[in-house]
Amino acid sequence: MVELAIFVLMGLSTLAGGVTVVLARNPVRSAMGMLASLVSLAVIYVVNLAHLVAAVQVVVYAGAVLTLFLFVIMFIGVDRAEDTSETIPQHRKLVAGLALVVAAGAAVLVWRGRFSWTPTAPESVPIPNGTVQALGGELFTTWVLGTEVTAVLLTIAAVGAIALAFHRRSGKASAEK
Amino acid sequence: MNPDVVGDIAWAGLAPELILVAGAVSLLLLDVQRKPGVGVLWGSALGIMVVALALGIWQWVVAEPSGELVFGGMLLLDPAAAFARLVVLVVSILAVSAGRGLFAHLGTRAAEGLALVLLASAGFVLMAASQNLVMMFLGLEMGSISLYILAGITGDGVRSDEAALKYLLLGAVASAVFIYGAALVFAGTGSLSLVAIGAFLGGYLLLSPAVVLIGIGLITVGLCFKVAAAPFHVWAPDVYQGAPAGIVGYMAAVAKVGGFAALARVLLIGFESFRADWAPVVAAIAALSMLLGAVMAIISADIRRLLAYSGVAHAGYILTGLASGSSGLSSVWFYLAVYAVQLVAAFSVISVLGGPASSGSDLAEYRGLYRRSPMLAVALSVSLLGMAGIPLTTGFVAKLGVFLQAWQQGLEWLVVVAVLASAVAIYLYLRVIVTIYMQSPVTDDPVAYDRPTSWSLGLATAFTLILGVFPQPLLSLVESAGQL
Amino acid sequence: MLEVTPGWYMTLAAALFLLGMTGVLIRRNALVMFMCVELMLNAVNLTFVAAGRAAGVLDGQVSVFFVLVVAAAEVVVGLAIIVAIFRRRETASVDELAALRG
Amino acid sequence: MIELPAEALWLVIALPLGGAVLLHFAGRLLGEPRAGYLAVAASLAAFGVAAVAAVPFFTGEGHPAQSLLWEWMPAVGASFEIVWDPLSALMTLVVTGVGSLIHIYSVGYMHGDPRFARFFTYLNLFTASMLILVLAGNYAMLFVGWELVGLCSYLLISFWFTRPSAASAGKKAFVVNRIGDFGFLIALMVIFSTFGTLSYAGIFGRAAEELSGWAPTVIGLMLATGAIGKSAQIPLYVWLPDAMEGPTPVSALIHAATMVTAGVYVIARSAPIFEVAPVASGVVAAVGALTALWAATIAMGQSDIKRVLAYSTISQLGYMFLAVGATAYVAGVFHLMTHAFFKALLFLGAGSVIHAMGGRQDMENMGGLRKVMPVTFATMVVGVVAIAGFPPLAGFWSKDEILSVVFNRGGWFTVLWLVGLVTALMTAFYMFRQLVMVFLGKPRWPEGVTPHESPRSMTIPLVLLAVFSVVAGLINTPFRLGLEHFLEPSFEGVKLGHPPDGVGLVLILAGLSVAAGAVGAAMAFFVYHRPPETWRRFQAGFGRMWGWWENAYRTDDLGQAMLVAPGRRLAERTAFGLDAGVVDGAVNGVGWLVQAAGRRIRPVQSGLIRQYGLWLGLGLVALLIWIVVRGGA
Amino acid sequence: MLSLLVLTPLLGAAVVSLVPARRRELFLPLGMALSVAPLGVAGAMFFSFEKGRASFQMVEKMIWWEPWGVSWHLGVDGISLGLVVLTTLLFPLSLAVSDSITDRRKAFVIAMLFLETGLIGSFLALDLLLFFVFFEVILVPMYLIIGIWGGGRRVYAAVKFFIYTAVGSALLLAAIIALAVMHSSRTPEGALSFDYLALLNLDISSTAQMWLFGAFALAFAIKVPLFPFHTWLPDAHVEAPTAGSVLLAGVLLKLGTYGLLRFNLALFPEATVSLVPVLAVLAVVGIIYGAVVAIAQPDLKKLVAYSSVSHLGFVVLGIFALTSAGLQGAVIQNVNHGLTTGALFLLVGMLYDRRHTKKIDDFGGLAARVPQMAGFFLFMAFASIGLPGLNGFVGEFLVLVGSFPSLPAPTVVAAFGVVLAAIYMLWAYQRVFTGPLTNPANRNVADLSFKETAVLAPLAALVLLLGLYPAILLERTAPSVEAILDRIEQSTDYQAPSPGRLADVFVSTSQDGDQ
Repeated sequence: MVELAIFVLMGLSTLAGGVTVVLARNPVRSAMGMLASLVSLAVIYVVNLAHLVAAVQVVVYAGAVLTLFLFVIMFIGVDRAEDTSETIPQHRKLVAGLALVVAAGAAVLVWRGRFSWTPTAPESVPIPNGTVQALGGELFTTWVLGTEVTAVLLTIAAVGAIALAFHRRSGKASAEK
Repeated sequence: MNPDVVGDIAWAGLAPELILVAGAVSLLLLDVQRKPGVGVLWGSALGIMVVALALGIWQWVVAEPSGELVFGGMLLLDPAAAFARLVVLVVSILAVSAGRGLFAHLGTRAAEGLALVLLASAGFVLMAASQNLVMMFLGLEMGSISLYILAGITGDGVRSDEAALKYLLLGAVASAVFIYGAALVFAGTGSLSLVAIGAFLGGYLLLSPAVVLIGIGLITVGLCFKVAAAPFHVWAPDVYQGAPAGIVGYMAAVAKVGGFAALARVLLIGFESFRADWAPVVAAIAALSMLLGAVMAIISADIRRLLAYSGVAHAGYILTGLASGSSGLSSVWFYLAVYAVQLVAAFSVISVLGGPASSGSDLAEYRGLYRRSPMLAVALSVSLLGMAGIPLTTGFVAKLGVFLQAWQQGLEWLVVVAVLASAVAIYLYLRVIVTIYMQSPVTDDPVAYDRPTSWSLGLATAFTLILGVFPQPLLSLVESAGQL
Repeated sequence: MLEVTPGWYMTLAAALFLLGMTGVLIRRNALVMFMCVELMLNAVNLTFVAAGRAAGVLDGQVSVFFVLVVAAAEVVVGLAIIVAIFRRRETASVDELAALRG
Repeated sequence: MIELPAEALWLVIALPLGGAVLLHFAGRLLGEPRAGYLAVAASLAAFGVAAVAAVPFFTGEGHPAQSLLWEWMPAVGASFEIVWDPLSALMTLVVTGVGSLIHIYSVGYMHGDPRFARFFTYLNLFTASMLILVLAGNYAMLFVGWELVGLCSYLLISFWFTRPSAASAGKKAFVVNRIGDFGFLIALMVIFSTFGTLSYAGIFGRAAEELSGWAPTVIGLMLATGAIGKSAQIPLYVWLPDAMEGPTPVSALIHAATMVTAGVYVIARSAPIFEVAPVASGVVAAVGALTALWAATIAMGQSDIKRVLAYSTISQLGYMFLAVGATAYVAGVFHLMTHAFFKALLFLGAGSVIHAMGGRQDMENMGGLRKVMPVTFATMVVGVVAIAGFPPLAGFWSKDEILSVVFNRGGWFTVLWLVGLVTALMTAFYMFRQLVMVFLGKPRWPEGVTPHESPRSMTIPLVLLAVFSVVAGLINTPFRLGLEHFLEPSFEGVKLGHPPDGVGLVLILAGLSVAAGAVGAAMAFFVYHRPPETWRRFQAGFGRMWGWWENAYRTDDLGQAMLVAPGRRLAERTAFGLDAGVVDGAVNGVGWLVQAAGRRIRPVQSGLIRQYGLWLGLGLVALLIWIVVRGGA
Repeated sequence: MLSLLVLTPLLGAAVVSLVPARRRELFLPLGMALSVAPLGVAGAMFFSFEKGRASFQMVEKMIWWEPWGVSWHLGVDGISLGLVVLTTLLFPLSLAVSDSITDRRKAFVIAMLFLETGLIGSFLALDLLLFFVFFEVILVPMYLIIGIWGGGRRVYAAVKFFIYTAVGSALLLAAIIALAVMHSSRTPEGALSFDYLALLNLDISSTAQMWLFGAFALAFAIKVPLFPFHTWLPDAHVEAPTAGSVLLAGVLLKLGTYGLLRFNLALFPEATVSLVPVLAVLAVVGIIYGAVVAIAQPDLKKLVAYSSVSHLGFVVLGIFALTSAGLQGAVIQNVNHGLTTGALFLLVGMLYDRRHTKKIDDFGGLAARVPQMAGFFLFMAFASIGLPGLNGFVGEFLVLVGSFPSLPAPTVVAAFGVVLAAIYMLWAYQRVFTGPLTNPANRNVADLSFKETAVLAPLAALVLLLGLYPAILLERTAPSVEAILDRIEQSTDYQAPSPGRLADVFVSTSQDGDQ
């Protein structure tokens, strides 16, 4: 009962946020929309017993990533309304058609109950509780390699950011050499 | 599986990649500590890769990859993975040794560039080795993101930026598609491990496999994007054209190796029991890629776009081998190996001619190349003839293997399409050869290139020709790599 | 009284994914496009969580971490590129980046 | 008396052939006149050998003999084998005999020509080829000779190749002959597929029983086609008049005495086949008669001394065809022989006249040559009388035999006989016309021409030939059929056509033909022994007809308009329209299509990221729909 | 021995590549010397060839690409013998007349030697894949020879040549693969095999035979070239340098007819028998069409090129006549055409070197200036017209007389080609060599040099020899040809008409006439 209410509310706000992201003519608005959907998703995670994930969602996404977005938006100063009129001929129509087809297809699948799957956990199986301890155990045993790789990934990101964003100066430097 | 203590993890199985990563990091540190000359960095990077290769060979020969699951079942170190590793490393070595000019051009960012190359190689090897969808995704991203950066790294030119952004944006979408597919499969089967998935799907009869099917579809699309198979290839020509010449060959080659290795794993281990469902799709993609690639390549005036489209066509040939199931795997490996080498060689020539950081190389610049530098002309034309599949080059052996497999698996129509497409494709390679040999050069000044480049080109050419006549060693190699 | 099955969540996720996809296709501001990609990834995460819950394993939730990190990494690099481009030519509209074609 | 085995007969061919080869390589060194002498020697030697080998047949104890030289194309039963029987012996003697004389004559005639040696090379080669033809024991080998003589005639007609007319005449001759050979080839195909061999020995014996249905007719007609080409019969005679572009000895040897009679020889040789192919024989006879008349009319209108002879040759060949067509093979061969003598004589005479007139051939500008060149005149008279068929000269006997045989066949052959008779009249007319115009009357020579008798080397052959023209007829008279007995072995099992029995009828027929000849001769004499105005009036009497005759019925223009021009147009259309346009166009069209397709697809690569995304999306959705629907979900 | 034969030119190429490129004057002599070696080997092979044996001789076999059962399998029989010798003969000659090649001689010589290896190899290969490898690899050097050292539109011609042939061979490859797979599915051990002898024992369903025959036939028809696939030929010939044309006409085209004979007939007897009409008609059309088009050509080289189309039509006709005589004719005509047309192209090339034009109208009356050249030209012209006593006749005659029993109507039409041949050849000769010498440019044309005579003389000698004593070749080819014919007769209900039975045809027609 409660879950249903939460699902409906949060689901709607998630989608609403998403729609804002897509349609808002001002990037900042989009960011805000995104914030909305992120947070609502976090709530949904909680409902699904993914506590840590929910937390991380709020901290990392809403905290770090989105801030980064906003920072860049401000930095390059496009925080003004852009015209969203389509310039590529027929583009919107095609996209809309595409979206409709997918939606319809999904609807049909859902309606015919095809969008479900076999391995539903029998009642006996305890619904996994995404506590820090549980997840940590997973992350550092089975998934240790993944964890390592994430480190590498972040390194790459950092290196990339440096390499790409510094190139003005160093580009000149190399030109002077 | 599921070791409780980090201690008893089989690190050895991953030695080459660890070397690469460690090497990359140490390169960066070295760069930060005391700025060494490009030569030092380049040389040490090369050294690192050679060591990695040595370890990889050691893996192959001594440790004999028996296909055990390691790292909590994340990786499946089987011959295929080991072979992919060898190919990736060889390609990287060839590319880097020919690409010194590029890193010299990068100046202070040489270290970053080299590090990224090392990391990308490691990433794609991981991708090829992993049998867990999420792990695969991580490897994929580790490689791809590095490539995105490399595409835009010179940053002196609108086109490279554009290339980088295109690659990144579309790549991100494709990755999202891929991982969404993984999520759906996970939903459908309750597992992320391909082996388990395969066992599950083999065991159960899903009454409503829609979720799994869509998952398969999404994963296939995601990977087809990475290997630039039609109709998911649109990014390739632009990126190949815009990215710095010195790195394009590497980008294209490793991405294809990793992508196809992953594709093979997913389809043949994970979804073997759904073969009836995906095989026709793959075959269709293959046919479309071969035809579209050939046709588009014919009309492109920029040699890089031309090679990009031909790459699309080659993706089609490889998919043909894939469509013919696990028996076709060895031919796929052979094809990948030889094509990767040809690709790198061709782009090395391009980067020598257009300058390592250049974006775009008009075919007109190649007029009379033979007169300006016979060595480059021969190297380029040999790899082109190889791609065209002229006998006595590895290209022909590769095509033959693929076709044989496909025909044996009852894909006659696909083979016919393939041979016709290759006949058409010959024309575009001839176009280049015509310009190289039969037109008078724009300038007569000879082309300068350093010794390593000539070594790498020489190696690649020899590889293409010698293995084209006596492919036996490589054939027996892929023979074992072909077993799942 | 109907009870919320994971299917519901997945449907929601699918909708979100589609939304994000559409956004990528119709917005020409690179930043917003990235946000849309983030939406898609969030849809993936939702799917993982719901599916993991249904399957009774933690893998789903674990995966979310990795997806998240990847997303972050992509964003960092992407934003770097966007900044670089913006420095060069005062725009974040991808439509103006069509020099490479044919 | 030496016995010469048939095995040695290859010498007959080898001698002139060797001469040719020797002259080809050493001709320049030998130079004039030694080259000529060598050629003459070779030819004479061949004659000698042949004569010796032929003796047994004269004495009557000779038997036909075969000798295999070497296997050529076993798969089609083609081999180089020589058959030596009276017929080939006779032909050999004629060829080598007349040939030698003409060789001798040429030594004088070709005096001073820069390519003197080359001429004799060809002449010897021709002799050899002709001998291959007549000695062949096998249709394949026969065809070799058949084509080689064609080659030589080509070479000799266009001997003075710097003259465009000569060059094209040579080509014309060869091509027209080829059309005949086309038929000949088909004949050989049918023969082979019927008998499984091409060797006379394997064919003639079995012809009677094994040939059935249409086969013999087809073979006969096709052989006849070949013969028509070679022997210049309607409609393929057009090449012969042009062939007069060649040096006169050539005209005498090839286009009068020997080569052109090859057709007759082949038909006579193939008698066993024609035996069972009456239709074919009938056609041959009809063609012969028609040609005889047709050519004779043209001959009357000619004023070029050599063209008259050319058409008369065609006409005489028509007689021979008439004969062999009427199965009077002996008569045919007989006329062939006599004709060889007197026609060679006439040509050589004409040649000597032309020589004297400094190369002029137009009879209008001659006349009164009797005094300046008596020998030539005398011999020419003999020749003319002979061909006009006055007894007791050669022409009379042979022609008369032909006519009487034809008459004896009765039925529609009577018509042919009538035609022959008329032709006889015309023959006499145009020959005497020529004689009178050239030798009698007042000189009408152009300025600066001082005729003179020709040198010894030219007159001696004339005299000898004249002698033959007188006596040759006597070997086969109704009173003593020597030739027929002589040739018997060659025509075993062949029912020969014969003159009517009963001396009375024979005499009547003879009388008729002689009378015809007399009338013709008289007309010619009375008209043309008068000043030119008289001729004009006379000719005007024939109205437009004469014009047709003068222009040889304008067949050349006709051929040009009907065949050559359209043919060339057709070829050009095919080459530049069909081939370059359609066939090749299709090929290039495919290539163009591929590129066009590429250009149509190109806009997809708009460079716009969002559009690329759209393509990805489309592909994705399409794929999903397919896989899901197919997956039955 | 055969491997040696195949590899000698390759070694030669290696030797040449060692010579520094600046020693330009060395290359042609060196190349000639090196290409004489294979000629010697071929000669040895020819005379050590055992007459009266149908099976392959001097066979050599080594595993090559083990997993697919591809083997280095060489052997020679009557069908390939003549062609191999012809190939080895033409190479030194065409190198001898390549003085006009001034640019990149080294590359030229190397390309030539590669070409030789490829050609010899494809005639000797007894493994279908090996054959295909050679067959395809030939394209590259030939393409370079045309494209680099050719005339004005050389690139167009070269590319057209390459693509056109490649398209054909693409399907050929598919068909070969199909055969190999068939072998693996039909044999117990299920191994792939491309071995010719092994594939001969395969029993293939008649429908499959149709498809495979089609694929093979297309590839070879393009190579021959058979109407309507011939249009690459004139372009290639006109643009190619003399050596290129000589080898193209002399040898490359023979690959087509050779392939038809060796593979189509032997491997797909049923299809052959049922498709005879198609190919016979195409061949005949080609004979007439080629001749007619040749008549109108203003370019001497093009004329000879089209004459090749016509002549090879005879070969194809002979092949599909499926009679002993026809097949023998085809085999020997292959060689003959190589000699005569090769020589004609040599002569045209010599003319071109002197006058730098191939337009017939630019010549005229040359015989007065260059009697020797005119003589050779006329000789060869008559040889190709099919004058008895010269080789051309032997082939044509065998083909015609041999084909008539099985294909009367087409053969009769084909025979008319003989007339047309006389027309275009003699007309060309007339316009080039006879008549008054009008064009002043022709005034000072030099006659054949000693070397040129030395190049032409052996060809002329062979033309004469084969014309008068073809047995030297026939007695070696006949058994193999018979073998193929037997094979067809055994595996189908076809019976080659034994001569002497044709009269029935006429009898029957006459009876039909009666009814």
